[in-house]
Amino acid sequence: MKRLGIAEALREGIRQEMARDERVFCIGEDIAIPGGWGGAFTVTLGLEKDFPDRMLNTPIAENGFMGIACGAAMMGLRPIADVQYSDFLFCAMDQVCNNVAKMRYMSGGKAKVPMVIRAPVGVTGRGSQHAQNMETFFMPLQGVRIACPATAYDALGILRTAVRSDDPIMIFEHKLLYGSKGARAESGAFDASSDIPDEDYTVPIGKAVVRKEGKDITIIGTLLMMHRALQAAEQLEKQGISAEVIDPRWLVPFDLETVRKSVRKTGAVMTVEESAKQGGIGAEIVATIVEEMSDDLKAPPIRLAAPNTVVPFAPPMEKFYIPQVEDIVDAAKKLLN
Amino acid sequence: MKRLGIAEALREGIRQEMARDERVFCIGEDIAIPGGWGGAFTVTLGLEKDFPDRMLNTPIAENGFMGIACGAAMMGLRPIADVQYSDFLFCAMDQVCNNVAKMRYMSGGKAKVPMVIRAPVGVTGRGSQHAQNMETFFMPLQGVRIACPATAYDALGILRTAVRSDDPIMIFEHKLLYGSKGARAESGAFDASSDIPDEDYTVPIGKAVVRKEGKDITIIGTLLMMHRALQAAEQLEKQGISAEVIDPRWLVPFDLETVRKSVRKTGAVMTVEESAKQGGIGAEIVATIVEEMSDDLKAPPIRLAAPNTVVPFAPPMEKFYIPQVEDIVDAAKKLLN
Amino acid sequence: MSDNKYSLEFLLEMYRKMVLIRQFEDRVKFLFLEGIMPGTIHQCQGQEASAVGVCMALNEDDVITSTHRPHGHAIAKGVSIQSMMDELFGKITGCCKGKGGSMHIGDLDKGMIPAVAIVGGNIPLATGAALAFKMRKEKRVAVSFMGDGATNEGAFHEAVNMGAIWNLPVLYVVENNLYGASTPVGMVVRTKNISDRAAIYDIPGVTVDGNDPIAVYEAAQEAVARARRGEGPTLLELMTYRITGHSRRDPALYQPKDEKQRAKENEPIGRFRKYLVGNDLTSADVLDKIDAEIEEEIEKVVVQAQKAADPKPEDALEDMFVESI
Amino acid sequence: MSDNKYSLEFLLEMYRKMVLIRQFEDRVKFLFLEGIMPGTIHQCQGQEASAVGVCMALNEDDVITSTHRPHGHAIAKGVSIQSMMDELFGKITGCCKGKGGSMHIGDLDKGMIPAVAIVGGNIPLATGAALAFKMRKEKRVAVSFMGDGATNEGAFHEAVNMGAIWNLPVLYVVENNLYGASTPVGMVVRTKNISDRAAIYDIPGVTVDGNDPIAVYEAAQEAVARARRGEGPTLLELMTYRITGHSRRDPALYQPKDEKQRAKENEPIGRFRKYLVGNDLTSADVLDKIDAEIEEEIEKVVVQAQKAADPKPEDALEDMFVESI
Ligand SMILES: Cc1ncc(C[n+]2csc(CCOP(=O)(O)OP(=O)(O)O)c2C)c(N)n1
Ligand SMILES: Cc1ncc(C[n+]2csc(CCOP(=O)(O)OP(=O)(O)O)c2C)c(N)n1
Ligand SMILES: [Mg+2]
Ligand SMILES: [Mg+2]
Repeated sequence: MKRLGIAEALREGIRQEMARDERVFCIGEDIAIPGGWGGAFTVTLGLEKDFPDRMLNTPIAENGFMGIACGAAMMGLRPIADVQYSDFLFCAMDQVCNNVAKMRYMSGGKAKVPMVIRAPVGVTGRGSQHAQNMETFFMPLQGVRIACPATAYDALGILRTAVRSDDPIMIFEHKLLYGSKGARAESGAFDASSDIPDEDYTVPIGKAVVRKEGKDITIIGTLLMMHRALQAAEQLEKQGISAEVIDPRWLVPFDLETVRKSVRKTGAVMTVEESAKQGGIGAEIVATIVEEMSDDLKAPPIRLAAPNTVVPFAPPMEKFYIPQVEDIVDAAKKLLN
Repeated sequence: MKRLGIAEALREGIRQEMARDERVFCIGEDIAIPGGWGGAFTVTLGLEKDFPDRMLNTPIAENGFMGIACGAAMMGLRPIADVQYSDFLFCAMDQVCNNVAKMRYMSGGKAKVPMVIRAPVGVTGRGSQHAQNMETFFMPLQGVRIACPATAYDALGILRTAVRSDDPIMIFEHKLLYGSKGARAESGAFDASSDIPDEDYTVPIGKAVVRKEGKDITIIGTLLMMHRALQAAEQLEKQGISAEVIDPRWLVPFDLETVRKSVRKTGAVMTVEESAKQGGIGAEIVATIVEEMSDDLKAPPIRLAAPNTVVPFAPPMEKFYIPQVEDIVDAAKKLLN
Repeated sequence: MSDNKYSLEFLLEMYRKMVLIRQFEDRVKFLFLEGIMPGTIHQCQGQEASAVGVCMALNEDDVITSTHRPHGHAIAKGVSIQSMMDELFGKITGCCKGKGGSMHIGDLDKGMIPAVAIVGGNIPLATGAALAFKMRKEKRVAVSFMGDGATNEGAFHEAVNMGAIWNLPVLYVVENNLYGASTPVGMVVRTKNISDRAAIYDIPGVTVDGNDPIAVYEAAQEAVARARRGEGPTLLELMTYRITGHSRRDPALYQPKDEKQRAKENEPIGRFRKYLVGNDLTSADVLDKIDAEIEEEIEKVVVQAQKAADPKPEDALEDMFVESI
Repeated sequence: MSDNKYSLEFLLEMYRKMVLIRQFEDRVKFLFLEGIMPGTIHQCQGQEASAVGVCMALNEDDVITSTHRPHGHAIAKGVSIQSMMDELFGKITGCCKGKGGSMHIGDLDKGMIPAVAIVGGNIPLATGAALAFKMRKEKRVAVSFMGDGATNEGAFHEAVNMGAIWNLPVLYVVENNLYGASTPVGMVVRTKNISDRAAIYDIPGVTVDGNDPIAVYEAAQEAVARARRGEGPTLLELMTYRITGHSRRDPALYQPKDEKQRAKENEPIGRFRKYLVGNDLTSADVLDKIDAEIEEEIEKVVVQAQKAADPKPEDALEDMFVESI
C-alpha cells in the first residue's frame, strides 16, 4: 500500500504493464526525452530508462501517430498513445473516429484494435484551445470506450483495464487532478491521490462508483466535477440535505444500474459538467434517465454545466464558466424545491 | 416561381449570392472542374463558367482548405467551403473547431468569420466512413451555427442567410434529399423539391417550422427523418392519432419556443434521428424539454435513433440501423400508451 | 520491358492476376449498372499492373493497406474473390460479413487491413503496421497503396515523415493515375513527379511506368529488399491511368479524349499480352485460355454470391467490441 | 553581418524593437514566477531577431499569424504592449478583452490575427489571408510564423501546397530554434535544413542566420517583394535558439549545457550591440539609454495593467457571434 497522485499512479501502471507485457509501448510527443518532462504532465517521466525501445517520441503530428498506433495495434501490439492536451485530438479526429473506432466493425469482427488513448482535459487558465473537455465530443462516437478517472486508485485500475482490453479505450484525465505538488502544481489543483493497494487490481469496464451515499438527491459528475460535487454534498449535508454522489468513471459504457438504484432512493437527479451545456454529457445522461426511470423521478432532472460559450481566459470569466461548488449547492437546493 | 430540388436550389442560391456580392467564393474539392460533377452532388455544377476566378478547386486537404477559408473570411471575404461527404469533416476538425468557431471569441469580438461550411450527411449504402450524420458531432461546439435544411425552399433560404451572416454557419445537407433524378438518383432518394418564389427570401436563423399540425404528439426531426416523420404522421392520422411534426431547421440555435408551443398542446414529444442514440441530437433536445417544460409533459419524451453501432453496409443491416417510418409510428403509439 | 529473366510460369501468373482483376472489375461494373449490386464502387481498370507488380514482390505475411479503390489490391494480395464478391453484394459470407462493403474490402488473414475510404487515412495504418514489424524484429513489410491525390493530405506528410525517421519497413506506393477524382494532378501538385516528395523525408523516391508489371515488380522488389534490410521506406510512384470512371456512373468527361485514347493503347493487359506474344514467350491461345478460365471462375463466383445468405438485420449489433460487458 | 547600407535610425529602430521584446518577455517571466500573472506562457527570449527582421520588411496593412509563442511577433508587428500586458493579466482592456490570454494575442487592427495555440494551425490561416489579398488584387502580404516542430504537422503540408499552387503572397517563416517543446529537431526531421521542404512545393526555400536581424530583414524583404510581384510563397528558415524554457517553469534540462552556452553568446541582442558599437555606428551609451527608456516604458505598462479593470464574470457570455438572435 502506498499513497500516490494520479500522475504517479498512471506512471506506475504504465511501467507495470510494460514490464508485464512486451507488446505494450507508449507513443506521443515529448514523452520520453532525457532531461524532458515525461509528456506535458510528467506521467511518463523517466520510463525511457526502463524501456528505451518502447517509448516513442513522435514529431508533432497527432493524426499521424494515432493512425500509426492503430496500425500497430491491429498487428498485435498494445500502444498507449497520448496527446498533450485533449484539445489536440481535434487534429487526430480522422484516425480516431474513422479508423480506431471503426476498424473492428468494418472488418466484420476480424480486426482488433487494442489501443489506449490518454488525453488531459479541463479548463485551467490556458485559454480556449487548451481547455476543452474533449470527452464530450466523443460521446456520439461508436466503437470506443471512454473512461474518466477522478482518483489515483481509479486511474491506475482503469489504465490496467484499458491496456489489457482488446478494444480501444480512451482515458480522459484532468489537468487539475494529476497532483498538486512540484511540476504539476497548478492554481486550482486538487488532491486526488489515493492509497494504492499492492495487488494487481483493475477497475471493470462500465462500473460506476457511489462516492458518497445520500437519500435526497443524486449528483452525477466525473473528474474535477465529481470532487466539486463531493464538496457540495458536504455543504448540503450541513444544510440538512443528503446528497448521493455518483462517479460514473466510464461514460461509455454508462452504468445505468448504479444510477437507477440511486434514483429509486432519491427521486431527484442532477448532472454536473465542466463544458458547455449544449450537446453535453449531461444531455445524454438526463435523456436516458428520463426514458428509463421516469417513474422514480419526483422532479425533472437538471443539468448544471458551463454556459454555451467558448472558454474564456481571464480568471473571473473562467471561474464564471466552470461550475463551482456553490453553484452545485444552489442547483441542488433549487431542484429539491 | 419555379420548382427546384435541393441541389438546384442550392446552386441557384450560390449563383445569386456570388453575383450579388463579389466577396463570395466557393472552395472545395472537384467543385468546378470542366467536365466534372460540381462537387460530389452536383451542387456547384457549371458555376465555374460564370465565376471563373471564384470557384477554387482544392487539393484533397480538408483541414488545409477549411483553415484557408477561415483566414480569407477574417480578411473580409465570404467563403462557401464544402466537403464532399460530411465524414471528411473529421479531417478538418482542428480548423473548424479550434479556429473557425473560436476566432471571434478569442479575439474579444474583433474578428469576424463570415464563412459557410456545407456538408452532405446520411446513411446511403456507402459503408461506415461515408455515412455519418456529422451534425451530431458539432452539437457540443460553441461558436458556429448549425442548419439542416430538409426542403429546397429551406435550402435556398438558409444558404442566403448563411452567406449574408457575419458568423460561421454550417449547413448539413442530406444525400438522399438533393434530388431524385439524373446523376443524383440514389436508391432511397426522396423528393424534397419545393416551389421557389422569385423573391429574395431568407430563412431566419434559429426559426423552426411546424410541418404538420397535430394535437396528440410532437415529433421532432430534421432532414430525411423529418420526411419520415411526416410519412409516419400520415399513417398515425389514419389510426386516429394526430401528430404534430416540427422541423427545427436549425440545431444551433434551437427554436425552443416553437417546441414549447407544440408541447403545451400535445403533452407528448419524441425525437427522431438517423445516427446512434448515444450522445445524439435527441439527447440535447429531450434534456432541454424536460428541464424547460416538464409541467406540460404527460409522458416522458423518447428518442428514436439508430442503435449504438457503427454504420453497417449490407442493405438489411443498414435498414435496421436507420429509423424507418414504421419505427416512428410504433414509437409514437408506444409513447401515447 | 525488361529482358527474359523470368520464368514463363511467373509471367503467366502475373498475367492471370491482372486479368482476374480486370474481369472482376468489369463484371462488377456490369452488375452495378444493371442495378443488381448495392452501394457504390471505385474501380481500377487500367491500374492492374501496379497492384499485381507490387504484391508479387511481397510475402504472404506482408501487409497492405488500400483506399476507396481497393479491389485490385485485394485480389493481388490474395483475398478470395468469392469473399469479395459476397461482400459487394452485402452477404454474410463477405470478407467483412457485409459490414464493410466495397470501400472497406480487406482480410487480415491474407495480409490486407480493411481498406480505408478516407483519402490518405490508410497511410498511417501501414506505417503503424511496419512499426509493429520493426519493434518485434520481424522481417515483414507493410505497403500503403495510395492515389496521387492522397499525397496532398496532411496524413501523408505526417506518416511518411515518421516512417522515415524511424526507418520503418514500409513502401509508400503512389498510383499516379493523373487524377484525384476529377481533378488533374497538375492542378494540385507543382512538381513534375510525386516521387520528388520523398526527398524531404530523406528516403528514396522512384517513378516507374506503372503499366508495366515487370517494371513495377522490380522497383517494388528493390524497395521491399531495402525495407527488409532495415533501411527504411521508399516512395514508389507508379504512372498509370484509370480507364473507367472515378466511381459508379462517372463518364469522366474531364479526361481529354486523346489522353483517354492513348491510355487505352497503353493499358497494362493489352501491353503485356503484346509483350508475351510478341517475344514468343507464349501464344495468344494460351492467354485466351486463361481469360476464358477466369471468366468461368468469375461467373461461378457471381452465381454463388447471389445465392449467399444476407446478414440478419440484427447482425448490425454484432462486432462492435471484442469484449462484451 | 551586412555592410553599411542602413541608416542609423533604421538600425536603432531594429535594436529598440528587439530590446522591447526582450524586456517585455523578461518582465513577464518575472511576473509569472512571482505568481502575480495568471495562465501560462511561452516566451521568445533569444528569438527576437526573427520577429523584428521579418516584421520590419512588412507594411502596416500586411498580416501575420503566430503561435503559442506570439509575444515577439505581436510586438514586432506593432500591437501595443499595453494591450498585450493587459491581456496577459486578463484585463478587459487587453487586446482580446481578456478572452484570449497569452497564446491568443493578436490585434487585427495592427495586422495580427489572434495567435493560434494549436501547433501548425495558423499556417492555413495565413495562407487564407493571402488568398483574400490575391483575390482582391491587393498588394498585401501574409506571414505565417511557425516553429520547426510545426513543419511536421499535416496542416503545414496542406497549406504550403495550396499557397504554392495558387501562387499566393505568403511567407512561411520557420523559426528553427532546434527544439519542438523538448524534442530536438534532428529526432523528428531527417533532412539537414527545414527549408529543403520547400522544394516539393516548387517554391524557394532559404535558410538564414535567424539571430542576425539584418540578414533576416534582407531575406524577408526579398520574399516579400517576390510575393508582392505575384510570384508566390517563400519558405524562410531562420536559425535561432530559445534561451529560456519552453513554457513557464521549464528548466530546459534537455538542452546540452555547451549548446546553451554557445547560444547565449550568439543571442541576437548582444550580437547586434557588438555589431553596432564595434563598427562605430553608435555608442554603448546610446544603446544603454534605449534600454533604460524601454525599462521605464515597461514599468509603466505593468503598473497600468495591474490597475486596469477585470472583466465582469458575465462578460464571458459576450463576443460569441456578431449577430445576436
Ligand atoms: C478525406 C477525403 N476527402 C475526399 C474524399 C472523396 N474522394 C474519394 S476518392 C477521391 C479522389 C482520390 O484521388 P487519388 O488519391 O488520386 O486516388 P484515385 O481515386 O485516383 O485512385 C476523393 C476526393 C475522400 N474519400 N476522403
Ligand atoms: C497540435 C498541437 N500539438 C501539440 C502541442 C503542444 N505543444 C505546444 S508548443 C509545442 C512545441 C512546438 O514546437 P515548435 O513548432 O518548434 O515551436 P517552438 O515551441 O519551438 O517555438 C508543442 C508540442 C500543441 N500546442 N498543438
Ligand atoms: Mg488519382
Ligand atoms: Mg522549435
